Amino acid sequence: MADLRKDNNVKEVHYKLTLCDGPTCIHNQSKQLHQVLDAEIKNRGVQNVSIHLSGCLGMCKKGPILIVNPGYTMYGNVKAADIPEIVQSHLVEGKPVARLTIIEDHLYNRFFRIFGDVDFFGKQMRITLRNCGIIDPENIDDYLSVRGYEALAKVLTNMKPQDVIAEVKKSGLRGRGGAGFPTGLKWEFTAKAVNGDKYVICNADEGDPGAFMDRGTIEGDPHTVLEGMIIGGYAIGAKKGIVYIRAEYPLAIKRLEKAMDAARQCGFLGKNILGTDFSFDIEIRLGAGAFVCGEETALIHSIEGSRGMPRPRPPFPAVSGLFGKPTLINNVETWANIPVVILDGGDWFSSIGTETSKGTKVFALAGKVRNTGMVEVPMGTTLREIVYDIGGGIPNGKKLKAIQTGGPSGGCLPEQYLDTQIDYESLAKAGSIMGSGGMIVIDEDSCMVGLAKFFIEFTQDESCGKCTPCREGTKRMLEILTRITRGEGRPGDIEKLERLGGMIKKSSLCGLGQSAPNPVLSTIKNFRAEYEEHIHQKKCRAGQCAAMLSYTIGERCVGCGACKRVCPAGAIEGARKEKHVIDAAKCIRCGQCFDVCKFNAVSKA
Amino acid sequence: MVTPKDILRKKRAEAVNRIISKGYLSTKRVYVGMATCEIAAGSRDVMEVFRQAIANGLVDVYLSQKGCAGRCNLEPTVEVVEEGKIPVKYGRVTPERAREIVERHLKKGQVIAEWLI
Amino acid sequence: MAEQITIYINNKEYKVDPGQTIMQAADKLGFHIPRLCYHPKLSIEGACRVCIVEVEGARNYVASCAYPVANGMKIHTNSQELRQARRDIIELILDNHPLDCHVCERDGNCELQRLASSMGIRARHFQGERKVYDKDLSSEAVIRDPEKCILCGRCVRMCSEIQQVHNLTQAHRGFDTVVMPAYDMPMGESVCTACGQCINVCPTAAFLEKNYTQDLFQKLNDPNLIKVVQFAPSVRAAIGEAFGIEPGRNMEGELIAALRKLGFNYVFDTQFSADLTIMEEGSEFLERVQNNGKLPMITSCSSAWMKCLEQFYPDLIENVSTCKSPMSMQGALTKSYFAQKIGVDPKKILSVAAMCCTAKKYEAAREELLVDGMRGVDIVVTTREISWMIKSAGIDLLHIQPEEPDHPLGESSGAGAIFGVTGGVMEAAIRTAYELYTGQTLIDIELESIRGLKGIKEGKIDLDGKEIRVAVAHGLGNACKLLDTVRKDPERYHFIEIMGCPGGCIGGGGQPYAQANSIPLDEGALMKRAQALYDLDRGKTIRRSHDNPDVQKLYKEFLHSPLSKVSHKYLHTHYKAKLPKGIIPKNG
Amino acid sequence: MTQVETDKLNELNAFMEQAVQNEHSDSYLIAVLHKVQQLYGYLPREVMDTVADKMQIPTAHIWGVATFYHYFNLSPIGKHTVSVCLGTACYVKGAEKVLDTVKKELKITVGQTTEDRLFTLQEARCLGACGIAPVMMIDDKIYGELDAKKTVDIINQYRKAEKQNAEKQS
Repeated sequence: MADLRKDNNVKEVHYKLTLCDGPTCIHNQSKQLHQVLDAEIKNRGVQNVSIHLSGCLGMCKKGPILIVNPGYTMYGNVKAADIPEIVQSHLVEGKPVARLTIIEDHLYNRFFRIFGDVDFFGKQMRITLRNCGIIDPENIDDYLSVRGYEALAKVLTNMKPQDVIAEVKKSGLRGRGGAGFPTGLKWEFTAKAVNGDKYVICNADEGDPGAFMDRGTIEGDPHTVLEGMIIGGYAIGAKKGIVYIRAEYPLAIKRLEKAMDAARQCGFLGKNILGTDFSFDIEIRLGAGAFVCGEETALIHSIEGSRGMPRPRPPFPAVSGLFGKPTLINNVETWANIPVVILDGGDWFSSIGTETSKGTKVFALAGKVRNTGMVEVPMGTTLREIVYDIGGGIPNGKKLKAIQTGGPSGGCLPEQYLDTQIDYESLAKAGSIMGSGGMIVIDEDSCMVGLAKFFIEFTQDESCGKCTPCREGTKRMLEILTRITRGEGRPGDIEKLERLGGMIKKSSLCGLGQSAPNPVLSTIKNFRAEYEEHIHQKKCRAGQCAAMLSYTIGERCVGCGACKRVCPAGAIEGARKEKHVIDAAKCIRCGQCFDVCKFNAVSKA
Repeated sequence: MVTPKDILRKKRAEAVNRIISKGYLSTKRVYVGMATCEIAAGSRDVMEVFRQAIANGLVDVYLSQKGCAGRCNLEPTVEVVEEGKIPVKYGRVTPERAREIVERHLKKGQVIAEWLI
Repeated sequence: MAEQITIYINNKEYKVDPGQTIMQAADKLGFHIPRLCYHPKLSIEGACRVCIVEVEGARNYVASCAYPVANGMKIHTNSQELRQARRDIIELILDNHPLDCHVCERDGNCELQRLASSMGIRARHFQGERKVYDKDLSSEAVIRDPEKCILCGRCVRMCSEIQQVHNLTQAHRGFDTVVMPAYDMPMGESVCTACGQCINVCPTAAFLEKNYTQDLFQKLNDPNLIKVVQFAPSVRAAIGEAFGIEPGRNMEGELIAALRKLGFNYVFDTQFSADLTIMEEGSEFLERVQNNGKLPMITSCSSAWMKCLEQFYPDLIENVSTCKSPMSMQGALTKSYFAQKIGVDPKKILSVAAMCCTAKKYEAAREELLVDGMRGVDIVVTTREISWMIKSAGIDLLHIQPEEPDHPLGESSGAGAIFGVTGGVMEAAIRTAYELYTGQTLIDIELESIRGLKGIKEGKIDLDGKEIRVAVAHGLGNACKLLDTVRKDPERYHFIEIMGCPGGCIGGGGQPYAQANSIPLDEGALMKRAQALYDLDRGKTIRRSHDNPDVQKLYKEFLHSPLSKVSHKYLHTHYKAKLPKGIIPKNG
Repeated sequence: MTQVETDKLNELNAFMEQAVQNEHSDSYLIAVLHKVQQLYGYLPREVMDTVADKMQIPTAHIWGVATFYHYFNLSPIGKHTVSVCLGTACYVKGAEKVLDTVKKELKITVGQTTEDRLFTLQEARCLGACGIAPVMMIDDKIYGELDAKKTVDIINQYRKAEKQNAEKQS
């Protein structure tokens, strides 16, 4: 075993140690531990080891906690005296100290196979995604082996519906669909409503461009969503659940169907669940390509077989929802948290996160960042930690310009907000929103006016057309933004955008309209200068607005003719092996010459 | 009285047995990412390589699929967990790479370090 | 009644009843919050956002048409910021609306125009792309002009909720939303019953009747034609509103005089053939009762209802009376009996009908109603069209000397007058049928149980010991409900009256547009129109159709007796199932 | 009616018969339309009439629903569906250029079908392949890390395959 590294033909194993730096662990001398560990490693001359500090890992009773990766070996109740043994045996000889390791009983992180991928996973905490990428999502046995349906069994064995609701309330869990309404309260309202049948709905109509958390969750761990819904049905007294999912997610649908069949066979769904007199079944309903159906009243209309148009609230779905009956709607991520809340307890759950936002949040990290993907972090993690520590920073030596959260309903936060914590209130205060979890990193190559236009184009396209402000207003905003990006902006356009945006925000019927102007208003707020440059100087500093670009060929040109061949407008002249020239009048600014030139001779400005 | 918890305990024991009977206790376990994003990046073909290898006589290997762990830009991913050794995760696995992993890692026990995440 | 709650509007305290919306509460307190998509008879849409108000504590403005009052609620209806938002909303609607008010048919009658004016919109800030669509002129009766549509959805709700025809829908979405029939098929080929209620509730000119006024003006100038006009009972009860007077004044004499001034040679009254209808229909009913004919018998006067029958209830065609509508009877007689009387070739007669109805335009063109290959009525104009013609010709309707209709198709009984109100046909029929059956005169002729605006009304009459159960429905939605009962329980009624429009003909699709500050199809206004006709009935010495001397003369000279062969040729017809098939959803 | 057509109709009718037996059967309209599209590739008018009759839902309502949801095709589509992803991740990495290239190459805009009925162009909102953005999907296959040239090459592959197919058959 000592020669494990050689055996494995690994150049060098780089050990990454994570030391819990939560308040309780600090109280238990984790700081001192850090020093001892550091000293011991230096002492023994162990190479390729780095020590990281993490936020509270939620295992305070067994703190201080030390995790060694690769391998995710977890040591608990670590004392200074244990350090030399751990360093020698584990880091030098490659043999974990079995005596000191702990197997945690918490649902999350138990089978967390991060292996060597510590940079990416080190700061993450996986509750929603606890089984994603771990178990075979198409095999209920895998789910059962990771304590699947244990929360349901617990609820049915010794919890009354009101106990379940109390636990959810205690957890401080808030709706992960974007608005952040306290989940427990929503459950309580629906439980109290009396009007015959009740329904439980899982909103899986994830439609933000660039967001795929729900898809990932269902594809990776469909049973956890079902288990959450069954528990919800028990808590509010519903017999029927519906998963409303985008038709564009065929694999997720297939896995969900498979999971439902398996759950039915095992007696977790259907009549007399686990031998009790509680009966509950779930049905899948497909969306058909309408973003607005993520709004709960529109979603209800869509399930009812109508055009997915929202209606004014009140009455809220908790009182009058699907088919006019009390209806509990939560999104995929919210439901996936429920089994954890039940098994690990509301108290534990609420120990994670910030004062007002508890637990974790899943983000779809994308855009100009090295590591794109699905990440889950405790509330309170900063944007900087996500972008730089987890995301690995901006590739190609470019500078960060902004972070966009909340998709078409959210806002763009510039660099100075990098230390903003992820929680509902802080993000709102900074001028964006939590949203459902899209997080797009934007570098200096992106034009903020263009980005605002992109989002408005999206909402305009997805507007249901029911209410005037959204239907007509976003159209006018798009027209103004379009002319600005075409270099035809007029003085006063920014003010018009602000006026329309403000009105649409306050006057629209549903959340889609009310948040549609956010990307525009937040880019105006944070990047007003870029707008002004477009309008007054006809200049796009990111070089993205084609109409304002001019392409020229510089001295590096060797006359290879590649640009001439590719130019669709025939705008490039030049003899072979001589410097070529672009005729600005003919140029349609498609940028193909720029892309094709191997000598960086074409420049755009 | 039999409680729901009791029923579940029994079901779990059965589930674990079923997993084991499928060869979970093999020395090597291979997990191929099979979410939409992984499939888009080509994981179906990768899975097929491992399936073929087992069909063609590769023994003592337990093959399973998994959902997306979130490593989008490095997909498809393949994890190899080997009894008594440090488990590894390969990124951007192509069918060619998968064949190499079969030959070198699964058959000869050599970890291909440069493809690790 | 629950205890009153306290609300504050614009910082003043008020006590109001709970369980109502902000708009309802404000209306009673004298705050008229501007509105557009709201209509009291239709479901709450909350779409136009014109009626937004500020509620302290709410993150955004709320639609007062939908938001309930709560104790302690502080509401602002007129803050500066709110005014601007409301104005911007109207401006946005205008920016996607043709700028042709001065050549628009609804100029001066347009709710959008009124709103824009009262909001003080004097500049246009956000003009851009405007929707461009062709007008749909395919229907005989109803024109659809999507360019004028502001997507308030009233027509769609009217068509599905009140009329239950479900012909209109919003199709596509967002900026591209258009109101249209299924598959964007032409109105003329759709299940549209031509009732025209979409026109009544449209705030702009997105729905209009097919206008025949120019055609008519031209023909009125043709010296080779004998110009004959008839006018429906409820035209006289409503046309005054188009001239700015309160609903409820009977303008019969003035209208006759104005029609003559327009150039008509003969002015007849459709009430005459209403009496005639009673003779035929009453006899038909008695015959069915006596000879075990198909019952319940259902009236056939309403042209929208007839199209509804053919498409939605083809199984009940046998139940419907074979009588043509009064208008078509009158038309057929104009070109036969009357033509013979004055000794002219019927082809030289221009037969015009001024109707409260748009569907009558469709009816007049029906092949089933041709006699000897000739249309009974050549041109149908609505109350709106005729009032415009009167104005256009410079005739002062309000100060004109009233005149009497011409003979032989002008005299009418009070029974003919009440045809225009829901329940009226039934009431008139009973007055006559009772006497025909029992040989005795019915003393108490005003049947209260089938008067009023209740959707479905029921009554019982004792015919010599035989109990006759009758039912009355107005508005096609109510009709559908009633007919569904009939399908389930065919024995329940003997005689049924159905009118396609809410309130009967007085609420017809061709009646004057709602005046400023009033609501289309307002119940109060409908009741006043109804009262005008009831008063007309009461003021007549002849109140039973069979007592009408001109009718008696007609039978003597031409028809011989009700249901005779001649009657059948001119006054009766048959209907058959029609495509596209109409579907009424199970839940209504 | 050919056997294939009859089979399609039978399958659809069986699906609807099951749907109408459920409580709130109207609510299965979207599911039924999905079925129609699965069988016919789009929503033919006559089939929508059949649906209206069988489900007892007014045609106008069906039309309203069919036109509201972008997933439903109202006219026949081409042999291959090209969906260019316009999710944010793809947008930031140049999806617009990919879309423009496809438009230019196929000479159609979004929602249209080429004259030879070989391609229908659609936009997609995130295909879930953000890691290899920008991407497009042709039928079920995803192509990633696209630029103008690669995009054209891929389209040409399909054209070539079609040509070879045609030659083989003739």
